Amino acid sequence: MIAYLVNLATLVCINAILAVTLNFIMGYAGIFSLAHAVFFGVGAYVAAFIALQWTDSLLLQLPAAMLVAGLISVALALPALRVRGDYFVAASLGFQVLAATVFSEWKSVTGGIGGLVGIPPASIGGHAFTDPVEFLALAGVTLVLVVVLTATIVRSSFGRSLKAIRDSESAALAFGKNVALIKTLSVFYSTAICAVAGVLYADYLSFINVESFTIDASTLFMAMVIVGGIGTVWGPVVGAVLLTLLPAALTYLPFLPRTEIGSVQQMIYGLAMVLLMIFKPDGLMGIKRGEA
Amino acid sequence: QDLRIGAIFPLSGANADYGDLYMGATELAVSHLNDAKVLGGKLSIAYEDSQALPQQGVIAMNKLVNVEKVAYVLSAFTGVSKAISTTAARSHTVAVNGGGVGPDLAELGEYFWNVIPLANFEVRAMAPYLVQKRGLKRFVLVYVDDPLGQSIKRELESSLAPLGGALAEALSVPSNAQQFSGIAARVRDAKPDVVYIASFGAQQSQIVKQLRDNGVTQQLASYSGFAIPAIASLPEAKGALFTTQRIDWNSGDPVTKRFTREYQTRTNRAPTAYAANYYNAVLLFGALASALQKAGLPVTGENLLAKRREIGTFDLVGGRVTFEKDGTIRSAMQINEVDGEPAVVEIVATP
Amino acid sequence: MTNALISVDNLRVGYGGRVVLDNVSLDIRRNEVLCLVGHNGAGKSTLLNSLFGLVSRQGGEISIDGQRLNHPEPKKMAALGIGLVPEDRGIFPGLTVDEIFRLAMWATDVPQREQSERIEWVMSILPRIKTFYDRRAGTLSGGQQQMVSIARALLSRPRCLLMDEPSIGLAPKLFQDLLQPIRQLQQQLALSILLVEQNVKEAFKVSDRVLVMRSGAIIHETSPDELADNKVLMQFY
Amino acid sequence: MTEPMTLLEIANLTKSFGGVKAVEDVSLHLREGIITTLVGPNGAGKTTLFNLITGHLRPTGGDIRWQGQSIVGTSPWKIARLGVARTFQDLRLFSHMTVFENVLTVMEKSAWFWQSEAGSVSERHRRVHEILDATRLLHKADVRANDLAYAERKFLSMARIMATNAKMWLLDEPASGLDPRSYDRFVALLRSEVRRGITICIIEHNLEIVVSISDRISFLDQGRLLADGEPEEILGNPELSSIYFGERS
Amino acid sequence: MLLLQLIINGIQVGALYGLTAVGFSLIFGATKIFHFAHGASFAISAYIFYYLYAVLLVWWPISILASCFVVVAFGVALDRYVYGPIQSTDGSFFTIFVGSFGVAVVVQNLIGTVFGRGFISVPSALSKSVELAPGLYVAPAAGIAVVTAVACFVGLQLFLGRTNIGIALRALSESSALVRTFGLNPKAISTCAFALGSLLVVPAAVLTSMTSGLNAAIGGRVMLISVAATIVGGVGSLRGAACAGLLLGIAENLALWRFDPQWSEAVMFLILFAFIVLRPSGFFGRVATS
Ligand SMILES: Nc1ncnc2c1ncn2[C@@H]1O[C@H](COP(=O)(O)OP(=O)(O)OP(=O)(O)O)[C@@H](O)[C@H]1O
Ligand SMILES: Nc1ncnc2c1ncn2[C@@H]1O[C@H](COP(=O)(O)OP(=O)(O)OP(=O)(O)O)[C@@H](O)[C@H]1O
Ligand SMILES: [Mg+2]
Ligand SMILES: [Mg+2]
Repeated sequence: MIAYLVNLATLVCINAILAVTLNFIMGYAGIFSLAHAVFFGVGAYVAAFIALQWTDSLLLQLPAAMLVAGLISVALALPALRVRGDYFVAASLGFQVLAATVFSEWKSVTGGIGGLVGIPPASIGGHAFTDPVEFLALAGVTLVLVVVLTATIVRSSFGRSLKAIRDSESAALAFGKNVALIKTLSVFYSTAICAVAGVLYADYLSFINVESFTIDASTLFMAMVIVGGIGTVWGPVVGAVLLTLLPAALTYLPFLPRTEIGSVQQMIYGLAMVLLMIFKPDGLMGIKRGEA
Repeated sequence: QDLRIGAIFPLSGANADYGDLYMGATELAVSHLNDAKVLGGKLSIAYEDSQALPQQGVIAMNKLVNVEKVAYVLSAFTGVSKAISTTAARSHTVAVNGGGVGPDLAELGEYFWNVIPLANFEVRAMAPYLVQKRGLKRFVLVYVDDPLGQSIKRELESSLAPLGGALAEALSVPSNAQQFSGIAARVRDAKPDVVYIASFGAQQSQIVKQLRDNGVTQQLASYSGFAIPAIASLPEAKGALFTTQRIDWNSGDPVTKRFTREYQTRTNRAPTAYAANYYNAVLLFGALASALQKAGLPVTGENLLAKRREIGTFDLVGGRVTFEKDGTIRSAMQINEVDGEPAVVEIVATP
Repeated sequence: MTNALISVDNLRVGYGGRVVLDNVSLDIRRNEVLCLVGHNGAGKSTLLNSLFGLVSRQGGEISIDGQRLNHPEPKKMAALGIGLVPEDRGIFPGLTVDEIFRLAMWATDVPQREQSERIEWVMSILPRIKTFYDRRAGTLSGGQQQMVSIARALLSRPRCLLMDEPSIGLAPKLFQDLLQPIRQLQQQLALSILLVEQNVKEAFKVSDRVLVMRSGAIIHETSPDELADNKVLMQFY
Repeated sequence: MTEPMTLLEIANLTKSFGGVKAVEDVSLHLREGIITTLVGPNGAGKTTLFNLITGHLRPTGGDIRWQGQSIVGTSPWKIARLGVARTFQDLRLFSHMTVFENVLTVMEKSAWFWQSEAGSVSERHRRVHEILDATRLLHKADVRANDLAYAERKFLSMARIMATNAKMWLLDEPASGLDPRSYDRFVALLRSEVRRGITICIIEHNLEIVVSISDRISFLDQGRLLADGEPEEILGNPELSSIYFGERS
Repeated sequence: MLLLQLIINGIQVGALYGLTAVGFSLIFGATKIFHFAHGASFAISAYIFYYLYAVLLVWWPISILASCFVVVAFGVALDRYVYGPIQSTDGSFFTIFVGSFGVAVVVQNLIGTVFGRGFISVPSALSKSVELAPGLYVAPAAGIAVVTAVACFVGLQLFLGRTNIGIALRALSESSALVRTFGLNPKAISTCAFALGSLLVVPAAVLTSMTSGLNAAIGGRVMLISVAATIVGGVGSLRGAACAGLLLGIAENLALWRFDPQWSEAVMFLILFAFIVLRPSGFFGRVATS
């Protein structure tokens, strides 16, 4: 049982990192990306590739993954500089579908749909994280670092500039904010850290394939942010915990008919989302807003 | 004492059809084992939903291993099987595949077993039959772009040439595609004698229907993925040929007879190779576990593996089965024709 | 029977937990221009919006022609001949002026055959609209938008107009030019107008009565002449 | 009296939107240390002129020179850093940020995560306090801009521009909708800023305010600069009155 | 010939994409509700038709009518009981998105439970191609698809043009508070948008159930394509959405001419991405940059 909980907790940590980074661009920069899973995937593939070809050292995998994801993030920053709101959502959607196709077709690197098997566990300075508890500690520490770092940035002048741009881009420009640079940097940061989650994921599961990095995953991450409370520090973490644990918890419901277990679980899951949005539209951690 | 095994099937999502099918068979097997009191206690199965997705599979596998503490897990689908194999190997849990046929499944370690002959055998049985007996030389392959489809493509490429056939064109489709009128146009354009379809689930029905609707009149052929009710009941699929492992449903051996009869009454469906495989997988556990219990050993993954190696050959539905060293089995193949219910048209001996 | 077209009794309105209007009572009489003045945040807009049913009230009564209204809502108020010119430019940026007018007339059930005649009519009151009649309202300057907003409210020939700071963004001349015809119109048609205005100098010229509001309550009622002296007025702010 | 130096010079500036000539051949000097008021009927092109100066719009023709250097084609944020700040007719506050943050963020020019600011944190906070005090928003420091009353928003918009250390302010109808009592406060505020050396160009319709603050008035109509001069001169001009001011009591 | 065949296939598919996209665009344009469950509407409509026509053997016009009725009821009910409450509290774009996503998940699984998760198709002679010219196969369904699409679209344009509802829908898209000030009921307009938009999926759903068949998960893809077409066409432009749907259908099929089939979806979304970066306003729409 402990081992199972450790397993879930590790996945929660990884998902929470994803949600926190997505929240960073969604909640503070107003960039609503449906392509977050792409960078998750990039991180995972880079880590897997390096681990399978060269070394299992995290100290190498992490910077490489962050760099690659950061570079690819230009594809997201480009439309973000041109369009806002719904248009950007659609742009990121297009990017997500494209990237998923590349993930499943570039077989020499990604293994296609079949994925990459037998990724060795990560190591730092020769110490391999084979014990699930140790890995959980690794993921947990990373999560804490990411939350602290993100919260610091948000509270810094950079964070305020981001929020200003979100609220009124033209006013931000008029007060001397280099909007293009700030947006690009924030996308870079978000995607680079997102790739960190990808690295952990690949090293932890030791198997990855494209199905974890599709539009469904992106939608799920977005749901985590919204359900938890967009633009809050703890909201995305809570959202990640809830949406990761809910399916697992649902498997414990004893009264479900055998052949319908899956469907009923999914229905409850969907229904939970609908009800949450109706009764808690600001998210679980959301600040109650005045009725504007 | 009571025993529990695990099963990771797609119970929701696009491939839940298979999950239904497998579950019918495993339930039957459990009730047979329990009725016959083969084991010391009652056997039960903990089902987990993989949605045919690797990640869900891994989560489910972790739960089965760590919470349910099972030593034996039934697995399905090539992608899911590959994903859980690492956990299986690390935790010394036996994972048994009765549905996925991707040849990579042979290479997933000693704790990963297959009670289904893998796709390479299927192609090797089908190709000579079509080329030599039917005189159909020009092949077009429509395959889903995953390990299964790719391996069938490789297999066709290598086995057609020596026979005098040719693979005129191989068209891959993404696993979530639903529109095939364009593919049909390309197929017609290649002027094949036979169209080999390598997909699974709802998609292969869609491919068949749309090929037929869009002017592809040639012979259709496929592998054991066709052995599902959706295909059997699809009018457009009539006349299509597909391979399965050889199972003589009318054979006299009591295991097969009982399975055939009761499966039919219980599920209202004709038995298929898939059903037989998962029935067999449970039966295999019964045999191994009771042998272990007799020897006074605990039912653990290690012991199950050792016992299987020790016994080697088992009497299962469809006849006697022998495991290879790598945990796979070989068996004779049969070629079936879709005609309302599949009918056997040819039997190909064990290679 | 009083001469009141709309009468408001002990109106209470708030947002969330906060009460903004407390026990406000007033009458809008037939055929008068009633000017409402008050400091920023006094609750003038809130009063207008709740009269029109845009903001729901927490207590009190609103009656029109002596009939009590249980659920004032904009659609009903428009049907009863009340029109609102909102504070923040009542236009749809993406629609052309023509479309805005058509929409307004559709909303107030002006019959198809009368429509062009009505448009002619408002254009005779606000002739400058002709110069940008086919443009999208979003590309108009602030003052042009304000004109469109007023014209739109007039289209349904309301019995009572609620105008919320029409002078915002209007050139002084334009505002004067606007008030005079409105005053004439009001007298011709025996309209009632509730005018909220900061530009008191101009507003008082056309008003019959003045109400002064402070912090959600009406504290003074008087004639415009009395308040024309700035010092008297300032003591109420 | 010596003529003050020209800070911003506009030369033959033209801007057209499709067929509409919003600004046509306008030449104007904005002189240092005084308040220049832009007046003119609605749609005269006043806001457009501001947008051209701050780089939010690109002119169709003509030139704009800031302290002698052309700034046409420079991006808005660079122009802002040169020392030109503005308010918007529709305010454009940072509506989901608090009043305090609204002002604070304007002082910070950071683009890079690590970029440090001029002055220490406490110094900046003190300055924000001062500004909020001057605009009487201190008690609302932690309220989100969205939840402010109308006049408070107007003053926040002023507070924001006070936080820049711009030399020139472009104010687009900052006083419209204010009540008479706030006028005085507003005029006093502007005056004290001009004494600090700020140059102001303001668009205003309210005659009372125009009269009390203008050092110079420029009159725009249909995109053209009709008149430019001392307040008495412009206000006394019967022609302009007939198209703009109306009868004055 | 292959090229011609692919173009014809593309037109058939594109006509249906266009119709579905117009429905989504209508709803999204007017209410700003990202109706992720539009795909669910499609699936519901198709399955109801399948069940009545192919299982209960009801006469086809009645089956279609019933399908219309159910899908309109579904759309309107969603608007009233799900989106309505969410909007009345905050109504941010993504709150609705997540709620709608939840609905789509529920519907997909409900359909799976009720009608089975496998593949089904409505047997019909309409989907059987005939050889028009050597090597050129066209099914009657293709003709029907094109004719219905054109008819629906023209009908819609006439309806919106004649009734002022068109103006009201656009007005709603800009400010629902102001719509109230005008004396209109925003809820009624939004109901109207949902009814019309949902109705438009029916032809595509019925034809798809015959030509390519159905499975419970069919809604997701329909949704993606509707979004893509709406954006490529320009938000708020129904004409744009229709043309973009057609374009995407043709592009998807034409891609088969030179590329492997798994790239055809990518080609569609590459078009989407390129459009947004190069021409954010879409075909006919207005610029959306701030
Ligand atoms: N939607 C709202 N939510 C919460 N509070 C509001 C809302 N609208 C107005 N208020 C508050 O109600 C009070 C009265 O506002 P109102 O707009 O009625 O004032 P006003 O007299 O019209 O002022 P102004 O002269 O600035 O237009 C203000 O304190 C304002 O902050
Ligand atoms: N983006 C635009 N597209 C088309 N026309 C525009 C645009 N912006 C402004 N205009 C037009 O240019 C002219 C000048 O507009 P501007 O906003 O500068 O006027 P203004 O002097 O600020 O008026 P007001 O006092 O009413 O605010 C107007 O006729 C307006 O309709
Ligand atoms: Mg007000
Ligand atoms: Mg202006």
